Amino acid sequence: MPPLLFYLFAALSLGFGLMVVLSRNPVTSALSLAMSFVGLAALFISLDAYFIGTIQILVYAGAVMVLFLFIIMLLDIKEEAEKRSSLGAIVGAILVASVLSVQIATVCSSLSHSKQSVADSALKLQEAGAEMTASGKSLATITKDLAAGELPDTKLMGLTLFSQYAFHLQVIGLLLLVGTVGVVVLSKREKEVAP
Amino acid sequence: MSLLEIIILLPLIAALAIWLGAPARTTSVGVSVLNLIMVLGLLFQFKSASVGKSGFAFESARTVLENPSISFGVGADGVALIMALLTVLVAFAAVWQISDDKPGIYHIASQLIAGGALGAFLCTDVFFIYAFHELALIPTFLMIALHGHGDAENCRSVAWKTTIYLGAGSLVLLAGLAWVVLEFSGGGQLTFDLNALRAQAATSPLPADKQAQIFLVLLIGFGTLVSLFPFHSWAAPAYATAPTPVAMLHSGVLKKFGLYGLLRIAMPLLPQAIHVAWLQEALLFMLLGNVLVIGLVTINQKRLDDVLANSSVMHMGYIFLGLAAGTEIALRGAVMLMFAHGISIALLFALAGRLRSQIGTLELNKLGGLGAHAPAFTILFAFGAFASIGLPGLANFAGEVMIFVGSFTNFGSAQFTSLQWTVVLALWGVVMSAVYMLRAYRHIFHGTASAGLFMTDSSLSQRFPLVLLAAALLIVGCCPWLLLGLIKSDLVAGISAAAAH
Amino acid sequence: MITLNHYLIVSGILFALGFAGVIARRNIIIIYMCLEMMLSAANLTLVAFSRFNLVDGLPDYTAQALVFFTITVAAAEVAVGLAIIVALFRSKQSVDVEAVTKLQG
Amino acid sequence: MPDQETSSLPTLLLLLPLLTALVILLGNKVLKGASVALSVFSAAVCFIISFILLGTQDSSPILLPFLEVGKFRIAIDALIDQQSRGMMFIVTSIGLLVHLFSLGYMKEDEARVRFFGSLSLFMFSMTGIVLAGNLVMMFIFWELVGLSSYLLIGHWFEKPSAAEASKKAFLTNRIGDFGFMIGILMLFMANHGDVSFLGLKSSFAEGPLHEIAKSNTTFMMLAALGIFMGAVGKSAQFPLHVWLPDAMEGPTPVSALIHAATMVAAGVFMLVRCSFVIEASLSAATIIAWIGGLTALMAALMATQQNDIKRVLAYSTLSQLGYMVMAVGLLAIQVSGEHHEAGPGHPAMFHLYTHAFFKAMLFLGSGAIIYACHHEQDIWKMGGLMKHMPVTFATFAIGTAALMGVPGLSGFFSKEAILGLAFEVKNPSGSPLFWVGVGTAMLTAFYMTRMFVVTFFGKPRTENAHHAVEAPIIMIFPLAVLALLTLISPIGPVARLLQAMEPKHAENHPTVMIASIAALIVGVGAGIFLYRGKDKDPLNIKLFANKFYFDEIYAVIVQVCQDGLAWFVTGLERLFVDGLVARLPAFIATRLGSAARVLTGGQLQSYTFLLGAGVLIVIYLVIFVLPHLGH
Repeated sequence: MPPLLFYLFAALSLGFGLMVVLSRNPVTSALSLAMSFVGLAALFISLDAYFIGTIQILVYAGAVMVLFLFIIMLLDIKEEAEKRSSLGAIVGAILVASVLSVQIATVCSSLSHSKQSVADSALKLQEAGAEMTASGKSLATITKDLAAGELPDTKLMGLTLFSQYAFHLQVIGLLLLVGTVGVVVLSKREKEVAP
Repeated sequence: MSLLEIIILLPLIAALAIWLGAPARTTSVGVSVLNLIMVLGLLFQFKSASVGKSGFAFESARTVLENPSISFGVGADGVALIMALLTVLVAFAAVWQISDDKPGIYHIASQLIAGGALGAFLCTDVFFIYAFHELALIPTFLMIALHGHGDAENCRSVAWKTTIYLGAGSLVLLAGLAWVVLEFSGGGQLTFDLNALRAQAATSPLPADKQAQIFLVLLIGFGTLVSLFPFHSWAAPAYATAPTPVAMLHSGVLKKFGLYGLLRIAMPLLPQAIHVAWLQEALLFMLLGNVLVIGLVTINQKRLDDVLANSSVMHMGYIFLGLAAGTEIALRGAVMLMFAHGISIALLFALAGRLRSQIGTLELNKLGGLGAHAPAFTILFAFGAFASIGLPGLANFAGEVMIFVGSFTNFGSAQFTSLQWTVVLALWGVVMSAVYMLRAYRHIFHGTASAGLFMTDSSLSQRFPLVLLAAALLIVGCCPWLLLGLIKSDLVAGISAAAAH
Repeated sequence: MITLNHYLIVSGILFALGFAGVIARRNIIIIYMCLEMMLSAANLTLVAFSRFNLVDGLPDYTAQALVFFTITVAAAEVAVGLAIIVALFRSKQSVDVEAVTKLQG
Repeated sequence: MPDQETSSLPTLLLLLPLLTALVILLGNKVLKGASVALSVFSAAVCFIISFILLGTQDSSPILLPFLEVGKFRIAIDALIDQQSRGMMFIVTSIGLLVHLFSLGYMKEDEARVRFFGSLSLFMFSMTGIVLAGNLVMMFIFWELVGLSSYLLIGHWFEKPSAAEASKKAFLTNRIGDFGFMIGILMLFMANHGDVSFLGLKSSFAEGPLHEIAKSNTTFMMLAALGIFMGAVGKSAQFPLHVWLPDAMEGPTPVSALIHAATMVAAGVFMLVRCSFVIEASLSAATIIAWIGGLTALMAALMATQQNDIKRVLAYSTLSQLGYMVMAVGLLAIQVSGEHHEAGPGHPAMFHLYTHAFFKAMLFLGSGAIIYACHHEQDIWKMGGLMKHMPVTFATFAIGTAALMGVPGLSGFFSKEAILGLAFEVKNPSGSPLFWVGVGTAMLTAFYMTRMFVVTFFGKPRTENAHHAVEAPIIMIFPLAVLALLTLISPIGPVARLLQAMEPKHAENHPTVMIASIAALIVGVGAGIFLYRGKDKDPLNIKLFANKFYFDEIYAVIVQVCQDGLAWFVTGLERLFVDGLVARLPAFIATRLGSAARVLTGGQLQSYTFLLGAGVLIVIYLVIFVLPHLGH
């Protein structure tokens, strides 16, 4: 990805992230968050994580944000519903955020391979495909794609999830089920009290 | 099991028994009577009892810990026996006058305080002295909070104030005691045994200035417990709020623990401290605060319980004066006054409690004319009031005059030192105490009673223990040599002798 | 050139932003959004490392699987959390965190 | 071991009234009327014992131990000498007569048992003062007479005025005792712990106190003034005189016994006992003489405008006490300033004795009048009582004459002795004090004439006075006895006792004689001239009638200095002591607490912030500090 695009999407992500924090209106915040996630998804894709980027948009920017907006509208939260934050909280927040950023930046810059660029660690698709074929662990569709010099991202993801992490995947499914049930229970109105 | 141990533990066992369901009044009064008899028996035996090298009679000890050496050691000398007598007398009167409609916790608390006080007075191990005193304090706090007079909010806040003050005082005291134990533990092992500590103090005394420093810490610690100015402001509200038996026991008995501790622990171990000029002057300054400032504060009070509570704080100044003088006469006078004040203030609090329960108010302006309705009550009150004024013939006078006389023993001199000036100022306090006591007496008993606000005498059996207290005041007041003969033990003499070196 | 460092710093800043929002904002829904933001920032770190730590010449899909799980869990969490917010709103008539001080020790 | 023979009588004398008082106190309900009889009986026995004592030798037995610590001891001991024997006789004889009189006077009082109990307590305490062989013992009984006086003044305590008066008396005495105690302590210190009168006396003659008296005059003066302050309180000298007129709220027999004849004279008695202390300091002696003179004159002036019969007598008592104190001071001036050898008697004691009899009689006579007039005390509501109460009239006349100093009566001799002393003293204070004495004598004649004329002559001015009848025999009898004693005091056995106290003067001063007789004539003449046949007071001097406004001034002083200060100090104590010792730490603790509240305030955001801060610190430590620790 050209640096320009990276900076564009990074700015998109961070700028709208800032909007989320600063906006007085919850709806603005929610929409800003969606935009921020779009930028983030672009960054994912720039890292060759097409599947993750896609579901980032599908799940987050699509489903979750809609849910947020829905709730905001359901509760009919007005802009002025929120009191101004106390000065202490704002100062504390800025302090923590800036110090954390500086710390993270310092730590990251001192990592051994943090100076690598994408080009420095280029994907070796053919070699990988050859090795997979040799070991016989992989599926034909994947090795065929690899041999063709394409990254079968979704297929590899599926392979990882359904072979290596199959059990975990089922647990996650169960979790979602429990979540669903929980939401239903929580949303159920308490016993009507006669007015 | 030695008799002293039984005397200490009996009230505690009684408290436990009442808690477990024994009939409260019977058990409590029975134990008090039993203790009274035993202490009186000890008093008569004391003259013939064999006194150990340390001045204690009836000694025994049970080792609890080897290193640091802690043992449950008991022993009594004259001073301890006088304090024990004070305790059992006041405890007897206090539990007797608890009326039947009060819950059992009144008896439990009273017995715990009595047992704790006895333990503190009769133990010869610093650890147990301290522990028993703390044991006695806890029910005091609880009773003020749970069953105090006035609204619950006030009780809570007063209880907290008392707890914090006394807790802080006890902490300072703990630090001071720890210092003492560290300084005086000989032979490479910590010991809490008072006799061992005293032996060590006698063989290798500390330099006078260091003694004074340790003494100051102990003074602040013990002083807070005795409401030494300026650490006194817990005392007046606490006594005014505490339920009657607790007020009697705490102001009469438990408060004396601080003074007793100074006499028992601080002064024998640090005999020269009080003669170090800066310490003596600091103490004189503080006790003048007790006498003069609190005296004036007392004059300003409008309710009987406040008057009594503040007067109790004020009179501590005189006992401290006896300690500050440090001479034999003054120290014995201090012991005498501790006893006398304990009896008189307990008597007054008991009467105030009865007044409150009968009439429902202690506002001096609303009372009046009781002298005509309740002559016996009046006479008893007069005993207490005139004793605390320091009328000759009642016990307080003997103590006070000994303290004053004992402060004027730089014989042949025609110059006043700070001690003598203090006495002159403190004597004005005697006038002030007459002012507030007579004012209260006049408001309560003279004049005519307002409609509905009068009372009648209680039955003979109800006032029996109070008569006992009044009789003790009179007997000791007329024949102070009876008590003085008891202090043949050399605690007091030893302090002044050691200081003379 | 865009290096790993760039991604990590973007992720860190996004995380810090989210954290600041959690501290500073009082509207519980926005706090929730900020939390999502922080999760996503963490995801970015994971994906970046997966891309720059090649396994046999391919991105590390274990990391990406973790991201997948995270997104799933986050989705479930959002659903439950929002349900809780709705329930809270019913009882407090407010989405202000000041109104919720039951955590008081 | 005390001598059995010499100590048994004083011990009995001391303990009998005490036992009586205790029995009455304890057996109040059981004994009832019998306790009254018991009290009178014990007074009679005391009188007999003191009569026997008159014939005994001087001795100083120890009666009971009191305090004993090491070398130091204070005992209840007695000093039997001429002074105490004479005083004892006065106390017990008047005491017995007052007991008898009270039988009649208090017959209808419901609380007469309490009254007689208190009287016995008084007899006990007064005996103690008289017998006392050392200062501490004297102080003990000094306070106890204060108590019995308190009880007796406040006998009718339902009356607010009586209650206030008793309180005032006790407190004023307490102020005096404050100084007394300081004086005792100073002597105690200077004399190596010996405060017995004999020990002090020898020490003043040649001993440590002799040295101090020469080397440290300030100390000696303060000690003497301290002792004197006790007398100022008890003998109601200026400026502590205010309690005595108010003490008239007590029953009249009490006024006669305690507030005229014995207790108030105890101050003078004590000063004479301690005369060696006063003699050691000329300045103290001068102050004492002047205070006595001032009191005598001022009280006489106040007496001229009083309308209450008892108050006139009370101010007269004040005035006569002032006379005695003046005599004490003058004699001390003479002894110390002019190195004059003190004679065997003492004019102050002599006047005390004579005064005791006639003043007690006057008070009892006024009691009889008040009784007859149904508790009316205003002389302007009496009048013409001569016809109705002849015996009272006669005895009252004798008493009045004695008080005025009519030649031939006891008062004349004792007053002469004092005036003669003042005349002899060459100190610059002597002459003015002599004229003060003469002026007082004139005023005395004047106000006594005024009272006598208004009460007994003229026409009855009210119904009560009209129907007045002579008091019963039980009350008349003591009056008659006292009148007899006053009359015969120049002759007979009583005279021997009294004359023993009369100072022997080398010469009689004609000036003194002339001055005192002139004062008498002027006073009586003016009294008769002004008051004969009057129904209203022709004079109206507000200043005197209102007692120089002392009560008002003192009320303000008490209010400002005591109550105001008390209020102020209470405020300060609340503010500063409570504030600094309790509130300030409490405030800091509260602040710290509320700071710590953030930790557990339930605020989600503060938790988050702390979480963040914690994370930052952990990161800092782990990443930035830990790796560098090793180096």
